[in-house]
Formats: sequence, structure tokens, C-alpha cells
Amino acid sequence: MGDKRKPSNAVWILGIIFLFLIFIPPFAPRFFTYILGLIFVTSLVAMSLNLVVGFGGMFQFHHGVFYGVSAYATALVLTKTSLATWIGFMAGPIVATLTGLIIGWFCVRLTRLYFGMLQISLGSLLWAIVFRWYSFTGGDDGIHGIRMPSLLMSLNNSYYFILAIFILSLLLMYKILKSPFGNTLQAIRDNPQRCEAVGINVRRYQLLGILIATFFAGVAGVLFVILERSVFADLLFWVLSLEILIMCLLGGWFTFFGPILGTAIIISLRTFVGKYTEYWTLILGIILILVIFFLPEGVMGYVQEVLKPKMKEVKQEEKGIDASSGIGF
Amino acid sequence: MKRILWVSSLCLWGVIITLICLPFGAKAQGPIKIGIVDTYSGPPTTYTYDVRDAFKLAIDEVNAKGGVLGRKIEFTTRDDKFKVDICLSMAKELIMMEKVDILMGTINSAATLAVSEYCKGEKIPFIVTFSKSDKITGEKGHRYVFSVTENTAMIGKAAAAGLAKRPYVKYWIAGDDYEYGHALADGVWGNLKRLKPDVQLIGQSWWKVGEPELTPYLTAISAAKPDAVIFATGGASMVNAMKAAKATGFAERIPMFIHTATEHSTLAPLGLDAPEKVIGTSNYHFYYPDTPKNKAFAKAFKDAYGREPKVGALYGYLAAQFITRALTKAGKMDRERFIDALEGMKVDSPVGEIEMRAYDHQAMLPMYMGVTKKVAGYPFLIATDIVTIPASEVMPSIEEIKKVRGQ
Amino acid sequence: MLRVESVFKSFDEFMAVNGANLQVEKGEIVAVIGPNGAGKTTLFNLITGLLKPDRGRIIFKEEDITPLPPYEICRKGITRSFQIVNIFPRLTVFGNVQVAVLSHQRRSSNLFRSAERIAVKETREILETVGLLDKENLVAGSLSHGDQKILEIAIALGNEPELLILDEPTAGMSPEETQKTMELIKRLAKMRELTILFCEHDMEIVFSIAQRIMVMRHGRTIIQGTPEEVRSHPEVQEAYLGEEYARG
Amino acid sequence: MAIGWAEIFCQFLVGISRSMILFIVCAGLSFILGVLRVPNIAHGSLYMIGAFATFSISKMIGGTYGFWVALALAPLLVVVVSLIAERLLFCHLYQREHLMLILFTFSVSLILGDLVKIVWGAEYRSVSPPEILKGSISLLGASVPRYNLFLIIIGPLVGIALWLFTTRTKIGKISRAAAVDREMVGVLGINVSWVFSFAFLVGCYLAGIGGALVAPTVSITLGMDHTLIIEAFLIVIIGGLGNMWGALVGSLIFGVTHSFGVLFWPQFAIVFPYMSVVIVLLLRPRGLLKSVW
Repeated sequence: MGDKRKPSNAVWILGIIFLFLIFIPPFAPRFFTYILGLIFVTSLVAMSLNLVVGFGGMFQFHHGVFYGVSAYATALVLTKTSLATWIGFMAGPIVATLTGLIIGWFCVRLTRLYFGMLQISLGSLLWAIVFRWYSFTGGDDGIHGIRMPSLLMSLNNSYYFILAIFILSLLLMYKILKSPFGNTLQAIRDNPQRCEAVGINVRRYQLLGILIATFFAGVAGVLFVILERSVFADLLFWVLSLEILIMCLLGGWFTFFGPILGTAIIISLRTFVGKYTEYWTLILGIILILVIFFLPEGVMGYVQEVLKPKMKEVKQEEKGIDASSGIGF
Repeated sequence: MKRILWVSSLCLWGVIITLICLPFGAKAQGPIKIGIVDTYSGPPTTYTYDVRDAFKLAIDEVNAKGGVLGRKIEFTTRDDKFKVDICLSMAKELIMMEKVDILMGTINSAATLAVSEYCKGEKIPFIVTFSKSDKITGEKGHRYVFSVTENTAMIGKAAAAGLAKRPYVKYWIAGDDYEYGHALADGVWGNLKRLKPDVQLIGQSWWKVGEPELTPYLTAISAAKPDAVIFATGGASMVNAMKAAKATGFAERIPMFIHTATEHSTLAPLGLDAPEKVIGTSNYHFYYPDTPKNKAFAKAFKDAYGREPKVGALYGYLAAQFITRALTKAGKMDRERFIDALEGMKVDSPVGEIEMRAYDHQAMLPMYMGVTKKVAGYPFLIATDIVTIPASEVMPSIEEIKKVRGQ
Repeated sequence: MLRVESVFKSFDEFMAVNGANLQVEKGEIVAVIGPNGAGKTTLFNLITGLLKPDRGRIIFKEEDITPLPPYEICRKGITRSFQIVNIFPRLTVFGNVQVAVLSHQRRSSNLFRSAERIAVKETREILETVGLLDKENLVAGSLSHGDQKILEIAIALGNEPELLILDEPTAGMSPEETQKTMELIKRLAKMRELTILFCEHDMEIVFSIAQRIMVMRHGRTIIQGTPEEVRSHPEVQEAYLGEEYARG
Repeated sequence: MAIGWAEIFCQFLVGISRSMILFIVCAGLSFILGVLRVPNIAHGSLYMIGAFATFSISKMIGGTYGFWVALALAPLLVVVVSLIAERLLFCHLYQREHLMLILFTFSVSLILGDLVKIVWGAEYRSVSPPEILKGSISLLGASVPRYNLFLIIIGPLVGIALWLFTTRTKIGKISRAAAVDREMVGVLGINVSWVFSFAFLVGCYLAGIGGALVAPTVSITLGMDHTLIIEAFLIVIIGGLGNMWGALVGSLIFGVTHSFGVLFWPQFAIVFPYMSVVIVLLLRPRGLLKSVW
């Protein structure tokens, strides 16, 4: 993947998938367009979470708050003010990042489980505000039927918009992970103490990591509003955050694309198994346990493991370098 | 290597596409499809199961007689786990993939409003069976949404009408801290103040939904010595409130009004441990009204499922009646004609004739106010001294609806 | 260059460092020796800021660094390796060293350039010096123990320190590896004009390369001086070195 | 609004009685966290199973003794369930990273939740307290439910029993040692796997007792596991991970601040638990009492 001269197989595969995704809406049933859109949005949150959990090693337990706050910010600007739509779209990520700054500033002072539980408490305070402030946020009824500009009214158009932003965000996140900052973040995950010893202000980098992650969660929040045109207090509840975390872990938290896979698995499971049985959570639980026992690095981690030797082979043929860095595909 | 990847990925996608497209073959004149998305896990099932079961009972009967318009009626359910996002995507799945003709269900208000907005865009009739928000057919009402259940505005009116006849002056309001609780409290209080201007509100307490221990709240309330307390609570908190009222002896000292306190869903799980003398309102009791129609309905339900019908059963029955009648009247499965037929339709039910008000698509239900009491022969408490508050006193006026809709 | 002035540190009841004094001049190789639990590692943790002393001062280049957090002390020019392997196990060997180099160049927060193209030359240079260049693309966690210890030192070099602190650099190594590592340390000191402070169990090594030695016991400095002075000090002989060294 | 001393006193007692149930459950959670380092999300499910089992058993036996028999048997049923889960699943995973353990215990809680639904159905259930504990008694002018007084007595008893277990019995001492240093216990020639298994069961037994004790005061429903588990984790965190007395302090903070919050500022009682956690963690980032971690 790190090969500089020739696009690797991974790039080819991604290209094929991308072409495929572009041609979905006109041909596949509408529901699939919608579900794919939902998978993009949710996996963007999951991937942004993975920036800090999988690559930053932080116990970001209440990531859903930033997603929800952004969705609410967008929804409020669109429904309560007469500002232009794009301002609403900008407001989401900005508010999410600001929230991330405040919550993160407190949280980076603590470590691991303490970090996570403090975040849950702070996030739950925000949830309580959204939940209680009926006149402003609509309380637990939420805000529904949010008007979109005519360009985004049709499902197909919003699908393309979501796809475009999604891919753009992925490229950005990939770039960030491959940047010096990304390396440093992973170093902090592996060994924060050693990082201090080589002159890295661990807390500051963790906070920066949180800001980046919350920004992308904010982007996902806006996309959620575009897709569903509804916001509700559940978005900020800790259960959703836990689900997002599960998606990361299921897909493979040390891999870049793992969270997408995890999200896709969980969403498809609940949509397609939910048709046949109420007990889809039971099936989900069993699948998760099987994954933990047999694929400890998550599904994508396993796929990578299987593919890696082959890739090495290919690269050796091409006299390439085996650059199996921290970021797998 | 590269070719293998190409070919395999193409094959994979090919398989997926085929799988996706299989169920979407040409659709013949099959059955009429109804989709129900509701919460079938967790506490709300106390209510939703009855809706589903009574609906099934009624639909089975119709199908046994050959269905409607020569077509059978088929329904399919989805469990949304009481989560708005899941509810929304399941509703979309029912509409886009199952291609249901009519959508039903939802007990979660936020989910109902979200689905309602979606149905408005898709022009799919949506029949709300349990969600109590008055925004559904009020402020956010539209052509495609119908409600066969009471809403907070109706509860408020009915409760106020009942309470105004009682001598209490100093009131305390307590309840679940969520939209339903607040809307209900505001509804009762606003109407009560209008009917009886000398009532005073001396304090309020709100607890989080699902709060297990209500004794502290009750202690705080009895400290203020109100004449009566209005509890705006529902679901699992109902049972908690009743238990705490019993344990502290609160119900003995201060009269308390709780909507649905007299309802069988609340009283059945408590058995004989429920407090007496609690004032409650409900749309339905399996023992009241004491008419042959209701008796037959309660018996049929009990024969089929081995339990007495609760209020949900009435809603499920009403939904089935309205749908089948409206379809018959429409003459064919056409959504617009179905809606036209449904507006203003009257159906017979265990609680008498019920009209679907044409203006706001709200079923006009009467309310029964009673007081809990131990009665020999029942393994649980039942409501006594029942006063019927007719639908005309329960329904918000069309002017009020117009006002909230900003017309 | 570095002065540790009567530093104290206790954990609960246990006095880990009980009035230690140490002086390191520029360009020296100084060893700290002492039995297990003498407080050597604690002393190093105090100097590099991982722990804060209860009392006492640590002065580096005429500046009091006692209250500074570890990362700032590192930026002043002190880096260290750890006794127990303390690397970034999921990163490549190259990545491990690069993290330190980037941090030294203050480029860690660069978000949008590809890390593959930054600081490559400097990183490779260090890897070449320590002899790990051929393994640069392996994941660090998969290296042998000996190589990981070398990588420890390489990471510490990434910051181009003036004072390099090595906490038992040869712990757990085979005799040959030990020999090689010691050669490396001597070479480094010469090539990069490093000041080195290290602690070590193997007395042979200590006396062969250290220019001065500090002896610790029960958290206290017994003596600091040239190998000859230390060898002849009665308390050291009795307490630590034992008969063999006393004679030899 | 005038609030008399009687109300304040009563509120205090009720707050403490609520703390006691939290304490019993959290002590179990904390014990498992301390010895096994497993953040057990399924703990809430076990508590729920305890409550449902209490319902079934007391209904089956009926009469005056129904509840007491249930109080004795329901936690044992929970232990059986957790023994199966431990031997089948948990014991293979103790060395995994915390996040993986969270994922794993979450999956177990999903499965247990659905199993409870299959066994007991989705209806509300309700257990009545035994005759002797029904009603309330007048105490300094305030009426306090007898059952709450019973809880105030039983909480410390369970606490003392747990304390005696960890300090006086051999296996308790070993588990405490294992909490601090696993390798050492292994070196001593003790089968660590069985120590862990036993410690896990003790923790789960406490969850079962908590469930059985809470049963008469609430409606027993699916989903009661979710409401509890987040509070339990917050309590364990502010008390100090793995510290039993920490669990007690944390529970008291939760129970009492909440009850007083209700009395003085009812509209905002919802935020008190979260606020107290934020304040504690900002002032003492590793919890109030010493953590064994």
C-alpha cells in the first residue's frame, strides 16, 4: 500500500468498488441506495472514532455525542434560522469540533478507563441538555422533516453527495494517518510513556487527535441530517456510542477500512436478519463472540492477514519494498 | 494475481446484485401488504404485543372470509428496539423493499414523528397505533398520517374534565422527564386551569425515564402537602410509581391521578399489590363498557392468547377495522382513494362507534375515568366508579388544531 | 553538564531514592552501579521527569529542570533508553526511530505531508549507525530481544541528545550481543560527541568503558569517582563489589 | 416550599437504601475488575436475571416464605449461569485488551438479554415484598418504607461478609493478591484459572443478590440491565477501580446526592450523577480511594 511507484492491488480493488458504488442508484432498488448511504454515514463516524481508538489508543467511549451535536447544530440552523444551507452544513463540524475541544481538554488529563468514563459523564450532561431543553431542541421528540435544498431532495442526489463527501473524508483521514502526525499518534497509542521520553507532548497530540476525530464525526452528523432529515436525542445517548465502538472493534480497529466493514456487517445484519426474527441481537452477539475468539484483530484484520503473504510475494517479484506499516488496508 | 482479484471481486458483486434483485421480480396481484414497525423488545412490549395480537385476530377473521376486494391482507412486523434510527431505517425498508401498501405502528414518539415525515414524502398512509404525542395529528399532522390512539392533548382534556369535578385545589405535578410526561402534564394542567380557575400548582418534580426508586420523590411531595398529585408518567415508571405509592402509603394520604393507572397493563403485573384509591383514565377496560360487543371481543382475545386484552388491543382492533373498511369503500388498493375513504369513516368497536375525524385524522375515542379498587374474583385490582368522558369532551377542537398548525 | 543535588523520592513508606548526588561533565561516560533495588532506575526516571522528586534539584546546563514535564526535558537535550524494552511495537523499525526524529525536528504535528518523505535521511542514518537498516521495514514487535534493545538506543538517538541515558542497555542479551552493544555505545560517544550516563550489572563492562562511576546503595550515593577510586573505596568493596574486585 | 428535618432525614434514609443496592452490585463489578481486570458489561444482565429469577421463584413458592427462598436461590441461579459463561467463554479471554473485553462482555449481555426475553417474555414483572416488610413505619415524623430500612441493614451485612471473605479466608486472600500481582500467585503453585473463576463467581453472586433485593421495589423489565450498568461503572470509577470500599463511597455519593437533588432541585435531578462523576474525576483522576490497578 505504501508502494510509491505503482498503484497496488488495493488501489485497484478500491477503484472497482468505487465505480460500482457510482452505478448503484440508477440500477439497484432504492432501498439499497438508502442503506448504502446509511452505511457510509455510520462508517464515517466509526472511522473517525477509530482514528482515536484504533490509531490513538484512547478510550473514546462517547463519540456519538459529537455526531449528535453536529446533527443538531445543522438541524437547528436549517429549521430555526433563515441562514443559507451551507452555513448549516458548516455549523455541524464546527460545533462538533468545539465540543470535542471542551470535552477532550478535560479527558486527556486521564487515562484509559478513567478517560472513557469521564467522557461518558460529560457527554451524558450534553445529552441531558438536549433531552431537556424542549423549546430549543425539541426534547426527546427531536426535529423532523428538515428541509433540504432542492438539489439534495432526491435520494439519489443525496446519495451522490454523501458518497462524495465520504470519499473525500476517507482520503483526508488516510492522508492524516500517513502524515507525521498520524505516525506520532500511533506511537502514542503504542507507548505514551516512551513518547514523552522522546519529547512529544502526549496530551496535546491526543487532544489534536480528538479534534480531528470529532471534526469528521461532525461531517458525518451533517450527512446524517441530509440522509434522514431527522434528528433526535438518541443520537447523543451512550448506547449509540457503544454501538459505534463495537463496529470499530468488529471490523478491525488496527486497520483503516475495518470500521466500514464492521458498520456494514452490523447494519446489514439488523436490516436483513431483522426481517426474519426479533432476536437479531442474539445472532449479533453470537457473531461478535465468534469474531473475538477466532478473529482477534477483527474481520478486516483477518482479511489483511490472509492477503499479506500474497502481497509480499507480488512485491518481491516487482522488487518492491515490503512496507507493511501500521496502516493496513 | 491482479486478474484473480478482478475476477473474484466482479463475481462477488455479481452474486450480491442477483441476491438483491431476486425479491423484486414482477409483482402479480398478490395480497395487500401492511407493514408494522414497532418495539417488540423491552418494556414497551406490554403495549405493543396487544396491538399486534388484536390486529392479527381481526385480520385473520377478514382473511377467513376471503379478504378485502378479493385479496388477502398480509402483514409483516419489524422490531425497532425503541430506537429512532432503527425505526426509521426499518420503516424505509418496509416501504422501499417490501413495498407495503400501508404502514402501521410505533410507540416511540420521536420515531413516529420521523416516520410520519417520511411517509408524507413517500405518500404512504401511516396509521399510528400507540404513540401519544399530540404533534402527530396536531402540529405535524398531514394527509398521510392517522392515529387510532389517544394523544396527550386528549388525555389532558379528559383528565381535566374528570378532575374539575373533584374538590382539590392545591396540586403538585410529578412525572417522567421526557416529552410525553411534560406534554401530558401541560395538557392536564392547562385544561384544568381553564375549567376551574382557582386551582394552584404548588410544585413539580421530574425524574429520569426508568428511574427505579421513586420513594425520594414521593417523600418530597408529601412534605409539601398538596390536595392532589398529577402524575405524568407511563410505561415501566408506572409500575414503579404505583409500587412506591403503595410502600410509602402515599396513595392512602394524598389522592393521586395517573393516566392509565386504572389500565390493565399497569394493574396486571402488580397483582394485588397495587395501591387502592388511585384515580386513573383509560381508553379501554376488558370489563367496561359492559356491552355484548366488548364481552365478545374480550372473550375472543382471551381464547386466542390466554390473557385479557389491554388497551393496546383496542387500538389494534380499531386499526384493522379502519383499514379493511376503508379499503372496501375505496374499491381498490389506491392510496389516495384509501385516504379519502378513511377520512370521516365510522366503525363499530368494543367501546362503541368510533369516528376517524376527517380534519386531523384522529380517531375520536371516549375516555373512562375510574378509581383503583380490590374487587373479589379478580387476581388484580380493577377500576371502579367509572365515569365516561365522551369523545366530544376529549377531542381538541378543530380551531385548536388549526392554531397549532399555524393556519 | 548535569547535576543531581540531594534528591529524595519515596513510594508510600519505601524510600527509593534517599539523597542521591550525581555530577556528569560534558563528553564523559558515567556509569551508575548498585545492587538491585538501589534506586538506579528511579534516579533515571527522576532525571528524565517521568517521576517528580519529593525534594532536591536536578540541573542541566545551568538550568533547573526539576519541575519540567518529560517531553520538555527531552527537548533540552536529554534522552534515554529503558531497561525493559519500551518501543512502539506496532510501528515499523523505521517508524519507531522516525517518531523521535520528527519530534526533534518539531514536525510531529504536520498533518498533510506524507510521513514517508519526511526525515528519511536522518532516520536512515541513525539506523545505519546502529546496524538496523536492513530491518527497517519489519514491525518492531517482531524483532529479537537483542535487536529491540538496540532499537531502544536508536530511538533515543533520534532526538540528537547531548546527554544519553541508558538504563541497562545490555539486559537480557547474549554475551556476543553485549559485546557488540558496548562497542556501539563507545562508537556513538565518539562519533556524536555524546555524554553518556548508564547503569549496568556487568561489572566488567562498567569498568571497561566508564570514565567515572557512581555507586548507589539504598537510594544513597556512596561515592562518585574514577574506576580506581571506586574500586578502592572500602564501603564499596565491602558492600557491593565483593572479594573478587577488591583483590583484582 | 418548606422542607422540614423529617423530610430531609427520610430522604437521607431512602438515599442510603438505594445506595445499598448499588453498592452490592458495584462491589461485585469492582471485585471482578480488580481481580480479573475484566470490565464486565454483562454484569447488568446478571443483575436482571437475578431479578427475574426472584420473580419466578417467589411466585412458584408463594406465601410468606416465597421471597426469602427466592432471595437465597436466585443469586445461586445467577452463579450457575455465570459459571457456564465463565468456563465456556470468559476464561479463555482474560489476557485480552480492555477494549476487546468490553466488546466481548457487551456481546454476552446481548445474548443474555435475548435469552431472558425468551425465558421470561417481555412483560413487566413485579414481586411483592414479604408481609413483614410491607408498608412503612414512622420514624422521626417521616414515613419510611420498611423495605428500605431492611435494605439499609442488609447492605452493610453484605459488605462485611465480602470484607471477611477477602481478608480472612485463604481463597479471598489469594484473589486479593492476584489483583495486585498475577504472576506471583501463579508462582506460588496455585491454579490461577480456578482462583479467577471463583472470584468471577463471587462478583456475579453479588450481582444476583442485588437483582433479588431490587426486585420488590421496581418493575422488573428487560432493559433494566442497561440503566444499571452505566451507573455501576461510573460508581466503580469514582470509588477507585477494584476497591470495595470505593464502591461503597461511590454508591453513597450517587444515592445521597441524587435523593437530595430531588428534594431541593427536582427539575435537574437527572444531571446529578454525571456532575458528581465529573467533579470527582477532575479533582482525583484515579478515583477517591486507592485503586488496585
